[in-house]
Amino acid sequence: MTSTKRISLYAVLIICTAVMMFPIFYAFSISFMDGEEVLDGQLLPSSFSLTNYAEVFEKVPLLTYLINSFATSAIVMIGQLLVSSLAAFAFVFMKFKGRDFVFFLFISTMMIPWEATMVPNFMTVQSLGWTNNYVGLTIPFFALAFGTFLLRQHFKTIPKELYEASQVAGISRFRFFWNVILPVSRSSLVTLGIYSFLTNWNMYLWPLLVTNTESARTVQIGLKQLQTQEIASDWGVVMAGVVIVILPTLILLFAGQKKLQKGLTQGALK
Amino acid sequence: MNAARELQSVPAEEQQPSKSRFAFLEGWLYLLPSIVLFGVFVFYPMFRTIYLSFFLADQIGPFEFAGLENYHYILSSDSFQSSIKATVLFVLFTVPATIILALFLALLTSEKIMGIGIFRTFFSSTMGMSVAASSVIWMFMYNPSIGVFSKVAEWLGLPVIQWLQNPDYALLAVSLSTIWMSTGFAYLIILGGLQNIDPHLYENARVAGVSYFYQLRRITLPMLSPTLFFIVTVSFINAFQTFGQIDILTKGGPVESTNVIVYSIYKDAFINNDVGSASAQAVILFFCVLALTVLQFKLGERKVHYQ
Amino acid sequence: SGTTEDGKTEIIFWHAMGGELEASVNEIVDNYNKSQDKYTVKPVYQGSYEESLTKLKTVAGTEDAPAVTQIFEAGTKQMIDSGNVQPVQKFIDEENYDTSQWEENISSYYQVDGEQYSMPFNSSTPVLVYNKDAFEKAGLDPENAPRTYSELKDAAEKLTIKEGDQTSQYGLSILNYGWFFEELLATQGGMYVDNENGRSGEATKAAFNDEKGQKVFELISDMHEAGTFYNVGQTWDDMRAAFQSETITMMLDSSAGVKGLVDNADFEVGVAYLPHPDGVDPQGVVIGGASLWMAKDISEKQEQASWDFMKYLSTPEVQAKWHVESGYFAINPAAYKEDLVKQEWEEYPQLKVTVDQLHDTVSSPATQGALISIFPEARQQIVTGMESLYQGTDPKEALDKAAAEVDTVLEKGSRSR
Amino acid sequence: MTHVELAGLKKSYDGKKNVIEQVDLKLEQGEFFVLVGPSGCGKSTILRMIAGLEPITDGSLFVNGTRMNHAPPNKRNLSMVFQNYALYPHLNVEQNIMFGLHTKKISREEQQHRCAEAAEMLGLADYLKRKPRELSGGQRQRVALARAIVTQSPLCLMDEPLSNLDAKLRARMRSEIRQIQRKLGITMIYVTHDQTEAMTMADRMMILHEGQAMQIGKPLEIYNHPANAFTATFIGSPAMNVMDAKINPAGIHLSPQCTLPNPMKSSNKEASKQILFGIRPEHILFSAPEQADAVVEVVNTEILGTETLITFIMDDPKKQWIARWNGQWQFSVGDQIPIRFDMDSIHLFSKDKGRLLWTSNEDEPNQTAREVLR
Amino acid sequence: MTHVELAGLKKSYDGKKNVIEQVDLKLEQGEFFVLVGPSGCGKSTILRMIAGLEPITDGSLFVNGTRMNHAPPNKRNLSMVFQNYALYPHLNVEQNIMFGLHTKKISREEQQHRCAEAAEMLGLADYLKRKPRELSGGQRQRVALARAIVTQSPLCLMDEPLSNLDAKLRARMRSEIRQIQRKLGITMIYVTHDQTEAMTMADRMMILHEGQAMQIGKPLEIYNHPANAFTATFIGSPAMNVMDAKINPAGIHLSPQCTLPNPMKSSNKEASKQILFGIRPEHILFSAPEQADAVVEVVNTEILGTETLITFIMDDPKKQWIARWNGQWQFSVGDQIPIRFDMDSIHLFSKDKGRLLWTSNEDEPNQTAREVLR
Ligand SMILES: Nc1ncnc2c1ncn2[C@@H]1O[C@H](COP(=O)(O)OP(=O)(O)OP(=O)(O)O)[C@@H](O)[C@H]1O
Ligand SMILES: Nc1ncnc2c1ncn2[C@@H]1O[C@H](COP(=O)(O)OP(=O)(O)OP(=O)(O)O)[C@@H](O)[C@H]1O
Ligand SMILES: [Mg+2]
Ligand SMILES: [Mg+2]
Repeated sequence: MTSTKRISLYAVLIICTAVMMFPIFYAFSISFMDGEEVLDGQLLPSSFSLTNYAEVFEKVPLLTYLINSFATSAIVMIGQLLVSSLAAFAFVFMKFKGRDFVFFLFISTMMIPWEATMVPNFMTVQSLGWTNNYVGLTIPFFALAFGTFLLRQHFKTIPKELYEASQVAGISRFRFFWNVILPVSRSSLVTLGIYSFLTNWNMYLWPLLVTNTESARTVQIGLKQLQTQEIASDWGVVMAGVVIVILPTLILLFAGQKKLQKGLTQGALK
Repeated sequence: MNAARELQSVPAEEQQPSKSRFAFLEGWLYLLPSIVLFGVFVFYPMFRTIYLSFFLADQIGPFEFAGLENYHYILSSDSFQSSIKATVLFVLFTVPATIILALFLALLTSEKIMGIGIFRTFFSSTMGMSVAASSVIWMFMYNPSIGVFSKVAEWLGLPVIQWLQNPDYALLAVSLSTIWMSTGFAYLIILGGLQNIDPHLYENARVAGVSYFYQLRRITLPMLSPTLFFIVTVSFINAFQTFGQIDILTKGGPVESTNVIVYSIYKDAFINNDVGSASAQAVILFFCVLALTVLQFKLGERKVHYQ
Repeated sequence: SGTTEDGKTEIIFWHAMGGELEASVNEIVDNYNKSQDKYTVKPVYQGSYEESLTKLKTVAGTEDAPAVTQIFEAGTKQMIDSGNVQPVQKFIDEENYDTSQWEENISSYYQVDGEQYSMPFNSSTPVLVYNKDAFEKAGLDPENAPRTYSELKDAAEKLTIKEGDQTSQYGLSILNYGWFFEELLATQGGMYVDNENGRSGEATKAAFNDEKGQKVFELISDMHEAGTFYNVGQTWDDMRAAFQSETITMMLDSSAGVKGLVDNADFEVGVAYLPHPDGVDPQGVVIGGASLWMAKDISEKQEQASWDFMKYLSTPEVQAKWHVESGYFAINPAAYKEDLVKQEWEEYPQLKVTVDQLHDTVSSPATQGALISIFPEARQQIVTGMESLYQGTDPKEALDKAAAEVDTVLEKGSRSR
Repeated sequence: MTHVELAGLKKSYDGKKNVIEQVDLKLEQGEFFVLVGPSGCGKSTILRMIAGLEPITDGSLFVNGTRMNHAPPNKRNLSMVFQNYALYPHLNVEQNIMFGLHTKKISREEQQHRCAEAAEMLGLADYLKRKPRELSGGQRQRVALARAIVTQSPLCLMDEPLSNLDAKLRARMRSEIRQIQRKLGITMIYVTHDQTEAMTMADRMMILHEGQAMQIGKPLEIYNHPANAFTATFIGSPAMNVMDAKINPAGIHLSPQCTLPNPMKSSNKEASKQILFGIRPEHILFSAPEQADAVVEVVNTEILGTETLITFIMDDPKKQWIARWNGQWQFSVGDQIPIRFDMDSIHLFSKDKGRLLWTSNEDEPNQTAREVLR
Repeated sequence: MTHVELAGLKKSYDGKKNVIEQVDLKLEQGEFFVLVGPSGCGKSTILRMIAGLEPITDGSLFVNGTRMNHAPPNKRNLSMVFQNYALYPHLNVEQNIMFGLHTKKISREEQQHRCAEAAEMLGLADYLKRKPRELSGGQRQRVALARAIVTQSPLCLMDEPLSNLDAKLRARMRSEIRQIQRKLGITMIYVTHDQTEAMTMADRMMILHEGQAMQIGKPLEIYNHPANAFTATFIGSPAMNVMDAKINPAGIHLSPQCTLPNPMKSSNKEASKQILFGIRPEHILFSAPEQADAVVEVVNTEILGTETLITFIMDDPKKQWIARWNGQWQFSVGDQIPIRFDMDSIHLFSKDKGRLLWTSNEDEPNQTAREVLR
């Protein structure tokens, strides 16, 4: 690459970064402001005071919430990866009657508005006695049509010679799945893992429904708890809450950056 | 000879029909966890939804059979028609823009240059933002009195637009924030797809000396087609189901200009306590999206190149 | 819920108070738990009013149902109809509890056919909030806020500052929220629905699209056309931000929000009664906010605990604290005599205005408020109507359309159980 | 004992054109069977059908007498070297080689041992920890080979397993593979384009052409008695010269100047007839001018080191003949040289179907040792 | 005119071990240069560096006198056949062949024409609309070849372009490639494992061993005068026999029973010394018993059709010699046969480095035609 090309590439990258990251930066900035500064519409706080953050932690037991969110997100992530990859494997590498029909049935589940299923699901979970604990927060999400679809798309790009070679070697399907398909699909698994973790992390309505105690609640409820309806919200505090809620995920993304890159590139076949 | 002995033990399908039946069952075995969970948490509620759509009902259950009344009411109401319009517009505003933006960013960062990792992280970071958190931030940015958009407009001497209060702009504003929120994930997916393309394919193109865009059109996009097909399908479905940002930013207003179907479902089910109507809308939405997706699979997947 | 280890009866209390208010609620509950040794109350935040109502409906009658739930005023009819509530009248009768210590204008909202269903908890009313500094600059008397529509229009005219076709300061804003329309209607003595606002029988038709309702819509429409009215959307915080940043100089706001406004504004904030059309005798206001409901089918002990807790809440001391911290009214007017409140009022004289307005209210079906189960939807229709005004829709047409929609929904709702 | 039998095997990919037309074949236990044929004739397809990777369109596949048309590959107990290797990109060489060994129910040490042995034999010992993408083409191919060898399956299919190796290594591999195959009594089906491999390794071989078996037999038999012109030209490198000629009782007329005696005594002594005249390049001899059958014009000489290929024409510049002589010869283009045809080694084929009409050497190859002068 | 020059080229993949150690090479415009060497010696790596696909670790690459180490591949104006083909799986054969042709600024018709011509020549005309996965291995390779041919770039790199083709087709391709290359004056760098290709196509060739050039020169020169034992054994198939021997003024002692006269007259006539004795299989002759240099034991015979390879041992069973005789010979294992060494064709190498010490045939290959008896 020539150096002019390189410089212009960096320039474009920096502009894009500025645009994409602005809202996040803005939230950070506001989280340090006091009420008046916020209402003045300033872009930067005049001083970096942490009082908003202190207040957030005072108001809601955010630490417990963070731990709960983390644990449930991790569990859902693992569950989804397992269940979806098993299903996607069947869809790509096995021929059986009704396969396409079932696949479409799976896809169709993505089209059902979550709002329509929430209440019946809540009743199901309640009758199973799963409320107020991780079971109710996680199990219903283990099956994920989206994840199955994502992995199916990836599995379909795996050269079929690998399957043939394993077949000839007399390896069981499951072993092929476990020892070949999963490793070579690392990039998609990483992507899906991040997706399911974050989706679960960001869930609000369902955890609110199935939990009644603070000990089982998650951060998004905490975020909502910071806002009031009729009287004025304290924007600095709300933004501090927003920052606290997104910070773990951002840190996770940044810290996992190396791993993520590696996962993405190592998936490269051939 | 031991090889010969081994031979004798080769089981043949004709002799062991049970084995072949197992092979058939094996496929279903892999699907079992999904099927059970879907059955309980998706299909059961869906059938319940379909059932309820023929009743006057509230959260607890049906109380009066209504036949097609719910459907009739919905299809003849202005508000549902504006919902359809809002939904379609919303999908058209968000899906292409998100994918093109994500593709653009992914292509930019697929070059192996120094510090590219940090840019990749930046660009994927919006997927770490919850809808609730992002919406709060955007609501703030859109605020006509103190938000950054109006500040910039003032500074540039442009008229201040009431993004969320003006029915002409509200949907656009919600779409803009949605594009921002969904770009991160689409970006990551597309980047993953790009990384998966066999680098040998580019070697020949490099030797042949074709232009960047030719390479993009003839190699990258076709090889990326499974990924693109996925992200387009999923973005479509997601766009049809957008709810969170509308709830926070506009609550379906002004003058129902952002009252997309899912929001209308939510309102009927959770606020207006009219589960029958909500169910009927859900059923209509379901079949519309289903039809579109079937169409997409039929038309789209033919153009997709798998290995 | 049940009994705790140390033999106390435990009850669950669901509420929808986020932010600062949650801290207050928790403190009050804490104080209550310490104040006696028979009962323990556990407060649980359950999201917004709508969310907690939805959740309550799905768990009603099961183990998970709370003993006491905070429900917003618009859910009153739904709660009564649900059949899952225990009217507090039972305990009032049993104990001969003196309800006269309550603010009548508040408790009457939750009375149907003379029966007290729930216990008022957090109540507020709308007031006109204005920027005294701006009044002064515009040559208006900051101590004399407009009372009638024509005064309002006049003042707004003067307060509006235009530079070319850019307006940098507007006269008035009313949040696109059905509650304000209801209030502006009620203060004229107008009815929202038929059958005496649904209190003498099931409401069957919308009544708000009469002349009185039209006056409200016309006011908005006229002022918007004149360029003195600013549309702030439907978010409370947006409206307040516009006020704080002096984009608008007058607005209708909840009495509960007044204190926060005074705190955050770098100008003098004035509070006045709700304006009314010329030539009308103002009837006062309807209360908004929420009340506490007791669940049916809970154990005797839990009922007692709930009732005891409710009584505790209505003591003057607790109410004083609640009023000062939240800005909501004290349901027990005796609270206003507490030192705590007096001090507060000295600091925030604006608060007194809100209380006075409530006291001056004439109790009638109009100011008692409408009793319908489809309130949330009716409010959405009004909001849509208000929004369409900014698009130039004729006020009458907008209102009639909303009324027609409400009629349909009422009809449908009447078929529910 | 018959191990593998193909009965009327047919294959069509598109449901219209048959890529394999009716192949019948019986393989004995422990036989080394080589499959050769032009590129695209269907060799890989046959292997893939035997392995169960490609559905059989028609006909039957028997293994040990059992019909196996529909058995899944892992039930067929065979190993295979794929033409494009099919290595697992995420596993290193060692893991690739051992992948699947566990199914054979052998101890961990034995697995290690076999892997080390195979790696040693194939010169991969230094590369055990590398990923396939860090290997050269030939190294990849050797990994694929090692993977098949270690399983010691009773049936082994190899699809051009040595094509990317150098001659020296290939020579070693040839004998190693043959040894292992003999030692373990493996039945081998081996696809190759290399004449030497085909000739030296095969117990029997089949020549495939457009999905049809042209000839099946022992390599030498086929070399010496090609059933038709196709086989004749296909086996032997450089290929046999096959040219149009006219035959009548008087002789074989190759060109106006060149007539050879007609060796056919019995039948077919009728009138003049078009036939195909075939002679291998090594049977066209440099001759003393007085004994020459023809004097021809050199078009090209290629010196291969030990031997020289001389391309020449007689009359018709389109008909290029090739002669192969030991030693290094240098002619200039246009040189006129006298040549002689070894009449004991000519082949005559029918003009239409290319069927063999006549050849002299019906006997087994010379049993007596004859000195070969340089 | 020098077209391509490699000056001290080095390459290391891991920054530690050099895969290519110092290669120096000058290629003339229009030269056909063949690169041979054992699998994994670095041939593909050199091509990839020239193409600009692999960064050069050290040294310089000049094209037409300009240093091109960092020029992007498309600035180098070359075409390449990849060892693994690198076909586009989503494009059909025709699209694959024409890929990138538009950059050459030639008309659409010319593109079509070249594509049709190449397809015709490579026997792909029937497959133009197929996707690569529907092709056989050899067909895929031909597509890769076609793709390089149509561009007619002045520099062409081919990495084992014919390895998956049958002998007949390969022979045709050889001459076609050579013709095109000559006609267009293309400079060609050609990697192959096939001895015939190397010998017949190359103007010059290089033998690479572990990243080092062992010898560069004309094919025949290398064949006749291998600079060292490695080259000697690498070129020629079957390989030259290279065996330990002791030399002293009295003679060369191959085994207790076999001593040959010492041909070296001049220097090195000192005391007894260990050397390597080399002789090509074709120079070990079957002998009348009375003239025999040794009587040896047959270990194996491989009849290739035209010729026979006889593996024998003298004394030490580990030292297997190979002789190659024309015709088809059949011996049984254990047969004792008399042989003779053609003393004009022996090579002596130093024991330590394998450097050539002595060889007889210093002269050019025989100019006079000699009759070769069958
Ligand atoms: N990407 C890589 N990373 C590390 N080592 C490599 C890589 N590519 C090749 N090598 C090593 O470099 C050496 C030379 O490889 P190269 O591909 O040039 O061999 P080659 O001469 O083409 O062999 P072949 O005839 O088998 O194709 C080999 O030992 C190989 O293992
Ligand atoms: N998947 C496929 N779909 C359609 N045709 C195919 C497919 N695979 C192979 N063919 C065709 O079938 C014929 C036989 O292919 P096969 O791979 O068996 O050839 P082969 O003998 O192995 O050739 P090579 O020596 O070139 O590898 C070829 O003409 C090829 O084009
Ligand atoms: Mg093949
Ligand atoms: Mg190579």
